[in-house]
Amino acid sequence: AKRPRTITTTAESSMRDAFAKYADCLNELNDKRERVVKASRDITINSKKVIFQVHRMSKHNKEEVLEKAEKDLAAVTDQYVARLVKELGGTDFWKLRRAYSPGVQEYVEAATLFKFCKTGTLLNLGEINGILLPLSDPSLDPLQINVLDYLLGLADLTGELMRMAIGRISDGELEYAEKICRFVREIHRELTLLAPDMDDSNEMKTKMDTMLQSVVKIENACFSVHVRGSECIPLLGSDVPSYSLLGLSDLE
Amino acid sequence: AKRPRTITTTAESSMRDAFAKYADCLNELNDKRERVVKASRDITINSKKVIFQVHRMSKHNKEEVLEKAEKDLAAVTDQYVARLVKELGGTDFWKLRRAYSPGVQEYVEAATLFKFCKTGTLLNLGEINGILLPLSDPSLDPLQINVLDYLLGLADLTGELMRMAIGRISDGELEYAEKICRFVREIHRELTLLAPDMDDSNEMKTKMDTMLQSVVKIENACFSVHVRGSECIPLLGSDVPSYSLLGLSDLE
Amino acid sequence: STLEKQFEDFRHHLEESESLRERIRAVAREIESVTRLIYSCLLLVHQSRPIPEVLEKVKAQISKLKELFHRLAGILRECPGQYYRYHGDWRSETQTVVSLLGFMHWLETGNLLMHTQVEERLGLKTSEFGLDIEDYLIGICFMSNELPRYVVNQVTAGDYDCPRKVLKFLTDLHAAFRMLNLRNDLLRKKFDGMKYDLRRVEEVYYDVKIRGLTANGDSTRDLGIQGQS
Amino acid sequence: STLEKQFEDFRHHLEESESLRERIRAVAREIESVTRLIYSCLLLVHQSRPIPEVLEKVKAQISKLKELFHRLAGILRECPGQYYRYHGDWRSETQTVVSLLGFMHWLETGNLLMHTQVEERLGLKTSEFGLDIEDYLIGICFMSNELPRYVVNQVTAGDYDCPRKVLKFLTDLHAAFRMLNLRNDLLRKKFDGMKYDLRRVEEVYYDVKIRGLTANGDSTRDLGIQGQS
Amino acid sequence: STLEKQFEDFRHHLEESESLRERIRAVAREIESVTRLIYSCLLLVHQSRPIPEVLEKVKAQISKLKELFHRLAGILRECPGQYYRYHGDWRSETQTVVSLLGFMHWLETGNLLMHTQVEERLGLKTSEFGLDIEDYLIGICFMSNELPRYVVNQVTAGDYDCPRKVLKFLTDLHAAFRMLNLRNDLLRKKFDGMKYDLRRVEEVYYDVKIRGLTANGDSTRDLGIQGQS
Amino acid sequence: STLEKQFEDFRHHLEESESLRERIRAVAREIESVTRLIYSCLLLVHQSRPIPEVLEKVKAQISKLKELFHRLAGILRECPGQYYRYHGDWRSETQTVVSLLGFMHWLETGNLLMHTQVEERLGLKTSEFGLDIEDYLIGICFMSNELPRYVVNQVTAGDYDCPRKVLKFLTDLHAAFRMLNLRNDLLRKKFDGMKYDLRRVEEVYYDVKIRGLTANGDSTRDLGIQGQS
Amino acid sequence: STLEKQFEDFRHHLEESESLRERIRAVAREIESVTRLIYSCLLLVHQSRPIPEVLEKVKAQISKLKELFHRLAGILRECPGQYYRYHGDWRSETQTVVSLLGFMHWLETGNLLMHTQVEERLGLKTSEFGLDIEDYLIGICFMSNELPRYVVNQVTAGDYDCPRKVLKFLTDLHAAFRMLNLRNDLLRKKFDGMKYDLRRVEEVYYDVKIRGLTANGDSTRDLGIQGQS
Amino acid sequence: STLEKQFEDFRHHLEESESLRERIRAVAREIESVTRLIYSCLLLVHQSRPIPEVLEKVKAQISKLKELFHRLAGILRECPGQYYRYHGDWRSETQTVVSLLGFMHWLETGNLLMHTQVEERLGLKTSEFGLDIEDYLIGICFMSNELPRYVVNQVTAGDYDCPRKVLKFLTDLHAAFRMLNLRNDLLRKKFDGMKYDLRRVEEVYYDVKIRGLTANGDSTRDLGIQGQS
Ligand SMILES: [Mn+2]
Ligand SMILES: [Mn+2]
Repeated sequence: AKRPRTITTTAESSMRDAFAKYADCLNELNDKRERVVKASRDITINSKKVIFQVHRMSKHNKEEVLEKAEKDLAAVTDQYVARLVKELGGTDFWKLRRAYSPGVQEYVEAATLFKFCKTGTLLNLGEINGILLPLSDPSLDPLQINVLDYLLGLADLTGELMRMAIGRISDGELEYAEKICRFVREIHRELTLLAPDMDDSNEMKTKMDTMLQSVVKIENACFSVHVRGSECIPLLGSDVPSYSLLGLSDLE
Repeated sequence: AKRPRTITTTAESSMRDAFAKYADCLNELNDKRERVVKASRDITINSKKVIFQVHRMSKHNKEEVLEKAEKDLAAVTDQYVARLVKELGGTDFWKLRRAYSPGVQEYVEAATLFKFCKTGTLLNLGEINGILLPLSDPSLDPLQINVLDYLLGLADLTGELMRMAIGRISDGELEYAEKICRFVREIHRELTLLAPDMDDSNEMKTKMDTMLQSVVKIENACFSVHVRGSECIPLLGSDVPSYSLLGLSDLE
Repeated sequence: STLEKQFEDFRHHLEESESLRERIRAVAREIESVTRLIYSCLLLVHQSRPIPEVLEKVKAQISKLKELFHRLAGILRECPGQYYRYHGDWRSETQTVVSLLGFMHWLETGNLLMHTQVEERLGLKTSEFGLDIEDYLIGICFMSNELPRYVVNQVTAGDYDCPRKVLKFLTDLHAAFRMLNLRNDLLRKKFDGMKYDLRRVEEVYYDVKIRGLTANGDSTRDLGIQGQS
Repeated sequence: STLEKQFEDFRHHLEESESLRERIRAVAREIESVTRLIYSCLLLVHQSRPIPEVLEKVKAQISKLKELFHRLAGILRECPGQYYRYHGDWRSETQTVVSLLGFMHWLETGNLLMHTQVEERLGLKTSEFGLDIEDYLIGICFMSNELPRYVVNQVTAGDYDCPRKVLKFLTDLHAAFRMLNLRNDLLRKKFDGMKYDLRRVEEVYYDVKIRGLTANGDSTRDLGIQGQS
Repeated sequence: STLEKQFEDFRHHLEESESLRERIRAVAREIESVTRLIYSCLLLVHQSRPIPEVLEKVKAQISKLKELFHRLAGILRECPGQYYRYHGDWRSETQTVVSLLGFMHWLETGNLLMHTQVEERLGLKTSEFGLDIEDYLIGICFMSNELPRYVVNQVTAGDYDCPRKVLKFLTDLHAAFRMLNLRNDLLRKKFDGMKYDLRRVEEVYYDVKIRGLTANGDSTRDLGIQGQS
Repeated sequence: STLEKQFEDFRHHLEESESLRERIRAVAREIESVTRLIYSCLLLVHQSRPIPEVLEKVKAQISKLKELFHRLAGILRECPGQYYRYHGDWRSETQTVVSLLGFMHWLETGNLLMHTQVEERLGLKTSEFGLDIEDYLIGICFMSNELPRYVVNQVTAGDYDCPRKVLKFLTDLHAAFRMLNLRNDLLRKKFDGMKYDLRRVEEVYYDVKIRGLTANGDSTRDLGIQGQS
Repeated sequence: STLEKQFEDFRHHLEESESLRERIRAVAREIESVTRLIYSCLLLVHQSRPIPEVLEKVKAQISKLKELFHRLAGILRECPGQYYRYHGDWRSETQTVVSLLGFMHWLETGNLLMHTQVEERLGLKTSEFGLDIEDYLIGICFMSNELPRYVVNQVTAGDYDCPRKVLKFLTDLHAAFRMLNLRNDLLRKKFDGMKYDLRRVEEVYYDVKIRGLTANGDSTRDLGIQGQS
Repeated sequence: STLEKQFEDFRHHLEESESLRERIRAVAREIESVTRLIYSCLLLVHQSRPIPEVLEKVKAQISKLKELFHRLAGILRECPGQYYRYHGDWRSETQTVVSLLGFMHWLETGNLLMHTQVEERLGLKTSEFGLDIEDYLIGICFMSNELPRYVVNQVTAGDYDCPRKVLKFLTDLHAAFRMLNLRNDLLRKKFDGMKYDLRRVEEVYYDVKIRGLTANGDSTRDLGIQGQS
């Protein structure tokens, strides 16, 4: 055969050149996506550890537990979030958002949970992004967590706070539980206004349902303590201090 | 407060010791699972690249394309599968199967596709496992791909072979396409017998449906070439060579 | 052909695996059946039947369990390294076994039955067939679910010291669980549930305490939970 | 409070984002409307209307498209770095645009319209608002879907040289696509579809060839469709 | 042809079967309507209306039910051996009937309505159209679901002896069910639900007991559940 | 041609219909936005903010709603007889409106807001644009879902008389709904949910009652539900 | 009470609405039954039975359809302004009716059956009960789905002129539909399907043409397709 | 007590029923296993293996099937009148059996295997254990699904007369099914699928016909479907 196909026309060869370029672009993007996914998974798993650490808090060991949590959280930031920042370096953050969003949400969850337990306040998006700023190469756009991932992380936070509240009541810290209740209600109320405006509101809608359940669980727990504490017991009179209930310090 | 809780009973402290041990076990397992998932993802993405490389084959460049594919496949084996083997090192392979199964299936898909294109035969499970053997630390149980992952990978192979068959017909290699057709039919027939016996037969059931569609697509393509090639054209007589049809060598 | 030969081998392999699984399932069904019997007996403690009497009735069943786990281990010895391949076929039954053994042990001693102790009782210690740690932990969570009910019924029956003891136990258990880092899986869900058990027991403790019902008499005598100040 | 303040800010942000998206969607709808018109015109080539005449009718619309993409770029300039946040709102329309421009270019020149050429025609070149490569590639796949139909109708109308030309083009295009490594996504699915387009064109080429209908000379000149026997 | 002949036969067969099913469904719908009325009446016991008054209002409906089951039996007599073919078309309604009759009987006598008693009341005894045992058991489970609510409302209304009685009944019922070896089906699921009813009633009994609200002052003595007033 | 003429007419028809629908949806979106604001205000009652204060904040929004429904009525007046053609485009928003108005009215008066009252408040009375009855009923069901949470939070805040009042209201409402013969549709499903609200409120009332927390000290006497202040 | 009064009214309202719906559905079921018969007959054209003979058999059924639509109109006259409330209960049957009438008309005349013609044939013209335009259009799309099969079978049976006629008709119909601005709904989806019908008919025309099977006998005269020598 | 007595009886009843079901399922599993073997043999006809050879291989399995159905009938004889109670446990396997027997019969004779013939082959004729008509019909639908693939492969193997014969068969079968008035159930769905099989076979026949590939050279004459050899 004369193999005429080896003599390619200009159009054909320029097409091949162009597609070689496209192939490079796609390969590069896919490889980067893969690295970002991995970084995100690392952030997730380590943020979860921070959350569990915070849950180890009880009436008597608050400082030490939170101190360790703070260190762990800093390690997540410096080690894993920093790697995500490096992997993303310079890309359009929105392009690969689905690849890193789960990790970032979990990080927000961990950071805000820690902050609330430490100070009783909400860690703002601006504050988180302030922490991330030094991680970025100054010559590139710094990675900034977007509002959506922040809010999605916040939605998950309420679930952790619910667990925290139930635990606090068990520990006799009723007022702490009530503080959580107020805080979670506030977040729920604010998110009720925001949720339908979010870019992909379905994911948030599911989380809102779970959140309402969390609020109700906390409220029911507070109700339960309250009615018990208010019970009038004619037999005994009122010499029993009715509100210091449920402290376990006198268990033994 | 007298903080009596710091004086723990024996039972309590032994419980704490035991749970510290449990915590270590769980942490270790989770970390390992995470590493295995990552290794599996790497195998997947690189096996896919091998598959695309094989698809670059055409009538005129078979040797060079397959040579490159062979090298790429060897790289996947030596680099990524070897890492999976290392990460798994010594664990019960079934325990973490769900973490690495996707990668192994894709690897099977790539290896068997390459082998079929090179020799026209099916790469056996024993042969693949033979390739993996040297990757393992001789002191540990070697990683052996199990029958299930092999069969699941084989099921996906038929999809790639369908694409290959359509391409071969376009390239005028009708007999190659018919060879694929026979091969895929054979696999389909064998798997029809095996599929319901597999450990989790639902995953396989879905793949069987897709596989039957692939078989039918190849058969329809062969049918189409056949009826065209057999058409009797009374106007022209039979001086047109009716079976060398569709070769593109004379396009220009 | 080699192709046919290979698939023929696979068929043998899968059929053997299937028959193995069938045998495992048969044993698991028997285990399930025994645990139902045990649970039926243990339920009597909610009706304030004396603990020793209840435990006595149950103990015969334990040796049956041991025997069944022995058979399970025997079957799995036929396919070394595939413990986790078939794990799903007996794990929920095993979790129930753990919860029952744990409950019995607690009724008897007031302490937590350890992982190694479960293995001992089921005769798993020596063989390579062990008890998965997550199964153990989930079983312990199931056990914890039984405690609020027990406390309520004990108080109803006049045992006012019970809440304190259970509360102490559950508080320690909960604290121990908090040492674990869990994934979002069944174990985490079950552990979350333990918080509610703890709260319910506290409420009962409070009810009893606020009425001064713990003050009088040593109700500790007629109970199986001893050795705890 | 700061908490309320923050959420107030978020609300502003989300509302602005929503209104931006609304404006993008409005433009996208207009693009869609223009592409429908263009497509309606281009369909006439299947009825063998002369290509120059058809293209002439279409060209007025191209400047409209350019204008619309200019507006899109303008909107996106308001939110730098968020191109991909809103990408989903115009990408399928853009893919259609690519397929139509590509088809027109091919009708005119017989060549593939390159990525940079599309950007040029839509006036995207200078701004930071570019054409996503995957969108370009998917658009090209859509274009390929139109070719078998075109060939069939051309042959019906007596243009027997058309299959050869299309086959050559499509073979080269397919070979070029094979250079890419794709994920299991829309692009891969569309590319798989291209194989079938190629096969269909080959079949037509074969039909024509086996009947010796390509024999008579330079059908390359009389593009457009004239009287048939 | 034989083919046509065969399908002609099939058509007759399918049409007859369809019309039979339609008639069965019509009766089932009427049964459903009557059970809604009965349930509406029975709900009044939660508002502490006197039981005899409530039952009086309901009784007129029972004869309607009997009449409807008589019609059902009549229809099924037309297709002997096919009871279970159409069973699905009336079984959920029948389960509701069992639950209502069972609840009424319990309100009146404090006892469980037996399977044969249900058949009697529905006039099924003599005919070959009987009450499926699983339907009976599921109906009884539904009845049990109503009890916790009843107890809560009775205590609210000042009837402090109610929990003890209900607890006794439910404990016995639960123990009886435990004798059965249930498959993993609807019945098993419903029975598992009964555990929660039992637990809730235990809790109410606990609440009443710990506050010394049981009828005869010296509440600590008459533990256990003895002869019911 | 007549064919072209016909499709030309259709085009006009479809475009008009589409633009009408677009306008309806725009209003519906605004309604949704207002209801969201109202809802987030009303949530404050769970935090025991004084009802008059909360209602005061909300009232400004009601006139906005009225205005929006006026616009809706205006649009629908353009297409007489087609109320139900576009009904799906605003019905879920309307149901939410009903639930919010109903909740506010109940907070203020303790009574159910009637269908005609809703129409009045939304200014629908005079026009031929009315409130669909099923929408009203579904809205009322949604309102009922809010009550258990409200009761719980009121008791926590020390209002021990609230459960009794809510229970009375919900029992009556539930009984009224029972009069309806509902199909197996959304309304039926929502109504079935009301049962759980009722049960929860009963439980809260029980909790309060058994602890002697009802308003006038001598709680054992005034059992049952009597005339409401 | 007013509450009871209101719900009493609702009950009447819902029951009336339900019974109306039931009657509509009964008619719709009968329409469905008639369309099945008609479709069965029309299928014979695929086996090359003479068209007049086939149409003759069908015509008796048309008057039945007319009668049924008369009854439907009668029912809807009872609830003025609520056509669209119950529309969903008969619309899919009506679409089928349109498709069958349209196919018959096309077989007879080669032309499209107009919207007004459908109304005439169903006797809807005079009453206020009309044929919804979208239902008409969807029905026409269904009709188009039948054409490729018809063409294939006609060619198999030796009618080589059929593809040309059908292609002309379908091209025009498709062009007419293109004038409409469709929303993303069922109609749009069905119309998108028409493209495949068109493509298939083009292919059959191609097959016939390339084999020179149209050459003999100028069947071109008695047809609507001109301008092609 | 009577309660215990009753539940004791229930236990017996449920256990017997369960063991019966277990035995039925064991047989059904064996049937499934045999049908899988048969199916994998029959797949060889797509590879143009000679039909007699293929059928020969299969025939040994048929007697196994017969034996298994004999066992099934034996089990069901133990519980007269409860055929339909356990029907669900073997029906899908039976449908597969029908489809395979039907396909074999058609390969051998070109005719439809009748309902009575299936009963004969499975030895069901004499006993009171028959073949449910819907199972037969569904099985026949499954068989029809195999035909398009068979036709395609036969033509590829050079048997150009096959499409005509299959088309004739399938057209008749489809027409026969059309006589039935099907409910909206599985059978209806499967039958709707048959339409696509018919359409596909028509297309294959068309492809063969238009290329003049039918058996007897002068293909233009014997159009239409005539008597089959
Ligand atoms: Mn979380
Ligand atoms: Mn693949």
